[in-house]
Amino acid sequence: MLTLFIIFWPLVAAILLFLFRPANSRIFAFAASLLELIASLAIVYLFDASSIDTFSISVPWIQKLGISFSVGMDGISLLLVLLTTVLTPFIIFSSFGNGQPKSHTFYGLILLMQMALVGVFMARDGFLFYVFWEMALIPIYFICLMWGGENRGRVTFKFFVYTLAGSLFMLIGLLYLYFQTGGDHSFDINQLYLAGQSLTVSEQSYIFWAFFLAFAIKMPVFPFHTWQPDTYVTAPFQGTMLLSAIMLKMGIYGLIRWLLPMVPMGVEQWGSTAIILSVIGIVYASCIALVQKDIKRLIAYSSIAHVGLISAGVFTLTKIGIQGAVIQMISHGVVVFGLFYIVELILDRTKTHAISEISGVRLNAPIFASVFLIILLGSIALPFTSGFVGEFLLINSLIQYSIVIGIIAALTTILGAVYMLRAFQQTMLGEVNQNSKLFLDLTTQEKIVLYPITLLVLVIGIYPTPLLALSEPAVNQILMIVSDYMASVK
Amino acid sequence: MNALYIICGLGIASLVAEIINFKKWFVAVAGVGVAVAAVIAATDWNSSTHYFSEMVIIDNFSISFTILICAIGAIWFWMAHDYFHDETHVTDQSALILFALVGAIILTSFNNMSMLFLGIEILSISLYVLAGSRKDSIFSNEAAFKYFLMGSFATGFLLMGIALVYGATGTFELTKIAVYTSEHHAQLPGFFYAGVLLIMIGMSFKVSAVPFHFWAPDVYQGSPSAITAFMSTVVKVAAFAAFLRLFINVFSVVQSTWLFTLQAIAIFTLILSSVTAVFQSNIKRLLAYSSVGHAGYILLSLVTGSAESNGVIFYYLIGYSVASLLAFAVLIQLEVKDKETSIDDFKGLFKSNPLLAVAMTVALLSMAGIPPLPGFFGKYLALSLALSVGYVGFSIVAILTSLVGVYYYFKVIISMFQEGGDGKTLTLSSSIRLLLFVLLGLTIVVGIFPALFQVI
Amino acid sequence: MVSTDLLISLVPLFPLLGFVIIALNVNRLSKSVVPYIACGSIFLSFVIALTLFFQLLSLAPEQRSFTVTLFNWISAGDFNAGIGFLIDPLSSLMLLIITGVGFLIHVYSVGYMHDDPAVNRFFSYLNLFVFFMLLLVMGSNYLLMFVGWEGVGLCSYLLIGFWFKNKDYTNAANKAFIMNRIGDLGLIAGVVLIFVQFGSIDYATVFAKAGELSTGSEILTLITVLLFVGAMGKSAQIPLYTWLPDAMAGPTPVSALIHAATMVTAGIYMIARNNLLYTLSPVALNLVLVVGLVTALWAAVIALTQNDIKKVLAYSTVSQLGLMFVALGVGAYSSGIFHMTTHAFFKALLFLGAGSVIHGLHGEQDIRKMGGLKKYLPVTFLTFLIGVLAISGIPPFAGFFSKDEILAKAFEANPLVWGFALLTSLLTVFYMFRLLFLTFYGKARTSEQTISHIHESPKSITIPLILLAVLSAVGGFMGVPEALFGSNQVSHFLQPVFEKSLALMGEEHLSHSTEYVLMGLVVGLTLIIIYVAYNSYAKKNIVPVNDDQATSSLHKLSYHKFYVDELYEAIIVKPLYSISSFFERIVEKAAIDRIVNSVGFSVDGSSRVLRLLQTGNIGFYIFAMVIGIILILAANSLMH
Amino acid sequence: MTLNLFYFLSFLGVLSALLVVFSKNPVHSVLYLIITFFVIAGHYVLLNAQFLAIVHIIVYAGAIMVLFLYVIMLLNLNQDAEPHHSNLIRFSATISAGLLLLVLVASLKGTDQLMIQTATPTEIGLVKSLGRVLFKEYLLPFELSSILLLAAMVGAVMLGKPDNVKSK
Amino acid sequence: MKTAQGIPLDYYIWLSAALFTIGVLGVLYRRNAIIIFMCIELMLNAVNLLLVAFSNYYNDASGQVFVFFIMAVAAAEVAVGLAILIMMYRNTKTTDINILNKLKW
Repeated sequence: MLTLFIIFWPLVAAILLFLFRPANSRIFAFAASLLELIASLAIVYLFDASSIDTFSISVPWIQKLGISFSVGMDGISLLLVLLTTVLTPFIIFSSFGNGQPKSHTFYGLILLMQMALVGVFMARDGFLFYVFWEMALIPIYFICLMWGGENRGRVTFKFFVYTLAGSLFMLIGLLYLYFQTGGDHSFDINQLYLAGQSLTVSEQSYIFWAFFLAFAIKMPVFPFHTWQPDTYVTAPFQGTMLLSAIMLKMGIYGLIRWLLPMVPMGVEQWGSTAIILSVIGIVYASCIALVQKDIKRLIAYSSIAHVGLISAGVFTLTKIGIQGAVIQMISHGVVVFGLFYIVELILDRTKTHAISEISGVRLNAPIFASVFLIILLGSIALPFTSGFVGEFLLINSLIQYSIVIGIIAALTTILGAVYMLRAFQQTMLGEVNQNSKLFLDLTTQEKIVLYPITLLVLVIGIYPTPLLALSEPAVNQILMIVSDYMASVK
Repeated sequence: MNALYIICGLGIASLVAEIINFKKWFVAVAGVGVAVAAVIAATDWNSSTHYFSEMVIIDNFSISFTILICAIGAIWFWMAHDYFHDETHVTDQSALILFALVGAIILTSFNNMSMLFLGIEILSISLYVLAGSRKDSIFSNEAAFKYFLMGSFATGFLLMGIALVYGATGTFELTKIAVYTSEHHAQLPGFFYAGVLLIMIGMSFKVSAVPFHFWAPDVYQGSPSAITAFMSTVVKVAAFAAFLRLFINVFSVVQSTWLFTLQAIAIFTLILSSVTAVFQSNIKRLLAYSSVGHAGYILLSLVTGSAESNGVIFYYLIGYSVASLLAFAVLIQLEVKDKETSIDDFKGLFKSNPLLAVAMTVALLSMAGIPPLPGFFGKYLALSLALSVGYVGFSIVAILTSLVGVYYYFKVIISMFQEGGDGKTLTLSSSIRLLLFVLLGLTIVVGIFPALFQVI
Repeated sequence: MVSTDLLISLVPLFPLLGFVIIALNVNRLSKSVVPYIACGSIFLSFVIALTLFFQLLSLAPEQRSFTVTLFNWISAGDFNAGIGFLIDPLSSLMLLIITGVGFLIHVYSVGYMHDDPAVNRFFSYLNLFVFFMLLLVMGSNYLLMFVGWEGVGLCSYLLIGFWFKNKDYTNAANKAFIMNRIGDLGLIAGVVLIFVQFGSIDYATVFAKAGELSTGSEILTLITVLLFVGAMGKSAQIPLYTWLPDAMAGPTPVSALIHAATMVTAGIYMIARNNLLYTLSPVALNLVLVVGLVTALWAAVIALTQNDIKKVLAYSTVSQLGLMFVALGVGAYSSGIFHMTTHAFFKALLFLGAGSVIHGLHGEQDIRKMGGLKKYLPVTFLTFLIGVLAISGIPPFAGFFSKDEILAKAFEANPLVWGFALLTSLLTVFYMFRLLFLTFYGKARTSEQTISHIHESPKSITIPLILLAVLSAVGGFMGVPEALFGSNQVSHFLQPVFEKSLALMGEEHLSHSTEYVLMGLVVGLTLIIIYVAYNSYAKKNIVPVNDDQATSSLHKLSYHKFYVDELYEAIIVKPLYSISSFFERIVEKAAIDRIVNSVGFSVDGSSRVLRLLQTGNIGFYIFAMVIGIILILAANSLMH
Repeated sequence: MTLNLFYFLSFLGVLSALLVVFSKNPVHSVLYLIITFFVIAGHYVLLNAQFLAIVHIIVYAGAIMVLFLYVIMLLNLNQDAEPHHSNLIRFSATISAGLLLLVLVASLKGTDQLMIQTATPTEIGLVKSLGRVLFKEYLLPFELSSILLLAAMVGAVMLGKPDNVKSK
Repeated sequence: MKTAQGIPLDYYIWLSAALFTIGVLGVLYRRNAIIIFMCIELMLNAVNLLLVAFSNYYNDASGQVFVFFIMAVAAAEVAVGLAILIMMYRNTKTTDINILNKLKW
């Protein structure tokens, strides 16, 4: 019941919003997302970490084709669902600012997005996963299209087609696997695992690429990333937050849940390529971030770098790497949400996000600057902030994989510090200028958003154990499937 | 069979209505009548019979297609209410539409080449006229003329094909042809194959497959929008029903003859239509290319030659028709008399008329194949079918073209959600509102529960 | 009686609490209350640290170690890192330095920062710093050390850029942070390799397992070298030293606390802590020695010609740190720690003295514009003098014993090392006295107006100065060598920490007579140098030339710090930015994105062409159909 | 004899058909087409389809061609002012028609594989037998063709009639 | 294989193919819509001829019955076609198919 609720409540809420168009739609949306949050907390409360799949439901959907509505929850899913349900109220609330009020459509789309995201993280059926995967694309596309900035038609379209192209490859891969399943064919995740594992190495390689392309574009991994900076810049802030804080996790989640156990030989064959691409992406994106003039774009590139690290860590196929990836997904979600919100506030107050045009904000808005600093430190992985835990585990796994690659990947900590501190120095420090002259410090409403986020950054950094413990059995399970298979092959 | 009677009767009644001056409500009556015909057709479910010395076969295949056609017809009457209001020849046109429906229904259930021929002709002749029904519009004239000229030219080839098949088998009856071909598989004369191919060419023209598609963009653009809607739904469904009946049920024995050709046609259809559509700015023309592209997808599942393709194609056609009707319902509302509607005319639609914009968006998303809308499942099923028989390269081409498809559908969507336009809010009649909601609901239901609609 | 565990946890807790209270109420708390909170929290920590110290002393040497584990921090797979503290002689000594010197500097800051509007923020940072520093030395595993390591880096960043309106200062802050991060990368890589090698990152486990490894194993060398990279960054050794002189942009108490007494010695602490690993890896140890030696000399040469009072002290710090690394490099771990301790006293004293001068002169830092301040700032002068004597190694001041011990150990290892170390310390003597004389002796070179405003600093400044002066004067007695009839208590106290290393290296001692000769030689040379300096700067009143005047090329080289900053700019920063622009403009926009976009354009283009097929001409359409039919039939007749 | 007749009729048919295409005056074309129809009727007779031949003459020559003529007169097209396609198009039209003939003939082989007819020739071409087939087996198509004609009638009237409302 | 009258079936097939092709040729060759209609009629007649020949060969009346339907359809088509033509002529004053290219691209 709770399972169905958590998936479909946002949908119901969205439909209600669309149909009845309440005058204060944002309050309604906010309340709906809070309810969703409560439901997810209830799941956390009831969750039994030791079991692999709880809260699972499986009813046939298109029986003839072996498609079922099959969802379930393990630690990884739960964490990502939690990330979604925690951030969505914040994202909705963050739009309550002084800008022109957004319509019910906006909030409805956010809720729809939430539904699709929760669905992606819970799906235990390949087809259902694909459907949710694509469904997530639609609301965000419209959010970007309708409330985006300059050139949004072209930019969002590129985003849409690019990611769609990737996922179509995944569809082919899924179908191919589907036809490998025994009996009447089925999209059940375990059946797909078996099917994938029964393939030869070269077939597994094809499947690997079909899936990896989809995930790589979504994350995005170098060199499939070019849609991302433009989209982040063009999208409205809530859209950017959804995209960066939650949606790109779909790609990483896909790697962990679908790719690794499905085609272990393919992963073994091509994992190093994926790691190298990811690591190139880390350095490459960090370098580009160094010379960005637009702070939103800077964060966009930093996100590419961070995601590169996560994806590289996943492909090390170690417990540390995957646990690191999971915790870093959560952390990155929280941090990047905070950063984009801060950028939104800067834009709101100064009407610009060119780094060079803002200066000395800290003088008029010390709290603002301090909060910015803490979240920024989370982004550059200072110990005791959330970013550190994940980044350390990931770098740890990569150094174990290869010390050279590990150290190159770890360059992100240096380069990240360079560009982030540069941005902080340029905008927050220095003399007050024309744009920051009247810069207001945080209002109560903004504090309501930023303080919990800041707190989360710190709490996850200092006490990540509960999160790690939550995902550990699930990670073990996935790695066990891989290692059992590899053992049986060799 | 009863559905056929009812609709024939309605057609004639329409002409009578002119005489007894019962024009005002006739369109509504016709719509309801067609809907009733659908229901009556449904009562024959699972009773496989034939009538009139095997001229027609009523089986689940024909019943499901008949229901689909009647349903589309009923919705069409609902949608096209305004089309009749504008015109002077209300009863003539409704009679022609009804006759066209008769033709379409014949095409779903024929068991004799003569029925095929008559069905196609009844359908076509009515449409030639309807395409030109906006008599003072030069576009409408041109559309009618092109449609007619090319249509009758293609009919020539179709007939040649029928004649050759008759010559080779000595019968016009499909079941007998099927039996004959499977019994005398080895000693079929060469011209039998030519006949099959010529029939295929004639049918390809009707479904507007490349290179016999040239009429479609021009005719779709020039015809009154309501008629275009009719053409792109009813005609397509009927033509594919006939295509399936012929090539899956009858000529499947000689698959090797036509399979390669049809594959080539399907590939060219997919590629040419999607690529060409990218540049279109006229919305009807764009939908025309889109309809050609969908024909490509349907052909893709047809060339698998698999028995499952009936069900797949049926589902695909449902999804496609619903989406098309939705798109045209919006388009008709937006049209300004005697003016072409281009993509730019959609600018700012979401601001001024959100319902229309949402309906159009859903329709286009479905056509583009975005889950969980029916267009996605249709394409998915087609691809799945293609992959199940090992058409990997084919599937990749299909997927790439559907990506290109996204390209042009989204041009319209982007336009709707952009600023600009005159911002004029149209007042929609409550009937149209209801229609839009019904179609939206249908789209979503068909999309989410595809199993319900995969009846054959 | 409070349990030791609780006491241990309380040490870092107080500064943390201080930080949290001040930081959360930074605008609400009055400027008069905050210093009390800040100083009080450190003082409490100091008291507890002292208690712990005595508790340790009360135990037998082999039992002098407490471990507390608070909670599990990160655990993933086999990896486990807890939040836990280790108190042993080494960390206990560090605690005392940090909280003790830290407390004095806090008190000093009350006076020094009195007029600054952001004093609350200042104290919050300071408390946070102490917290992280305590974490660094108390952490019972590498990762926690790393936390402290990065944490102090952060505080250093915040405090260097404390006056954030000035762009140069914030640049210096960024530079400090980033250079430290480069070192940190090495450190974290080292930590990971430790985990890989030993399966744990707890000191106890690692050291227990390290004993099983053979000397000079490759992995151990790699680990120790990487760890040393971290130390290079934090302790400002070549090549990562250039941030420290720039870090003088921060308020003077910060320079004293962070960039002289505590944070920069983290590298020393770290290597001392890992003495066993280093002992097992001679290559790394030699690297430490060489880097330390070169840095010591290099920085001393630069310090000779600097004219900014704090810059001189900064280079001196770099140089002294180098000396400490020399000590570590020759395996004299306890000597290194001992020198670190005395250095904390006298370098803090010198910085605070310099601060007092600057405070007195309202911000003037150029020694060319000072002179003759002896009579205006008597307390400052006296304490500064003690500091200079201590650093110069004049017996019986603290520096004498510690430096002598290092020199002796260096001689023991290699006379050449000793020679360079001696040269360094002589240079130190010269530039320190040059500084002293130029500042306090001779004629006043300040403007009349400034002179009329010069005043001795308030009590809160002078009292810490005096206390530190006392420590600098007598601090050396805790390590009087046996040659001088002492018992070298520091060394004995630290014995348990270095036990295994010492056992590995074997102990040789110089004969006492050799030591006497060396001591005599050093003291004699030192006195000569002092005279030379006195002659030039106090008697002849030579004032360093202005920047625009011609000087010898050697002098220029030293004055411009060997152009290292410019070199780094040219070989690292500029190429990095040009590569980045290359990536952005060429690779990103012109290559990758263009390829992506060209797919779209090609579709557009083909559409433009293909639509022309639709000519609108029926004749053409029919013609195309006929061609299609011909092709189909032709294909068919070819097939049959 | 019959074969010669066949040759003659065929030659005449092809010739007049070509003249339909190539004569400049539309009226001439109509007349040549009528000749072609008569020739085809001759063929029908040759093939024992007597009733069909008569109906053919009546429908085609009598009705359809009159309609054509009527329209030509109505539109006043009875002069050879018709613009022609460019030579290139005419050339390619001829070539492609030639090719079409080639492939058609090439693919229309295989009569030797036909089943040998078993039934003795009967008078199937007579009204009686035709009527039996038409009204028994083909009753439904027959009725449906009435729908077709009705539709065509309605359509032709609808389109052909000028819009009074508009013109006034 | 011969018809009842002894004329080879092939001859009829060829004749009909020839007539059919001439019809196609006319459609391609001419620009006058009326002539094109007539050529299409010619194509249909070629088919009729073929059907009758086969009908004769098989001694099966249904081929001839089919010809009736073709005739009916042809008549209907001509009626509709000419109506369209007249309508078009009313607007464009021409029967030249090349004039009709407003709808393109």
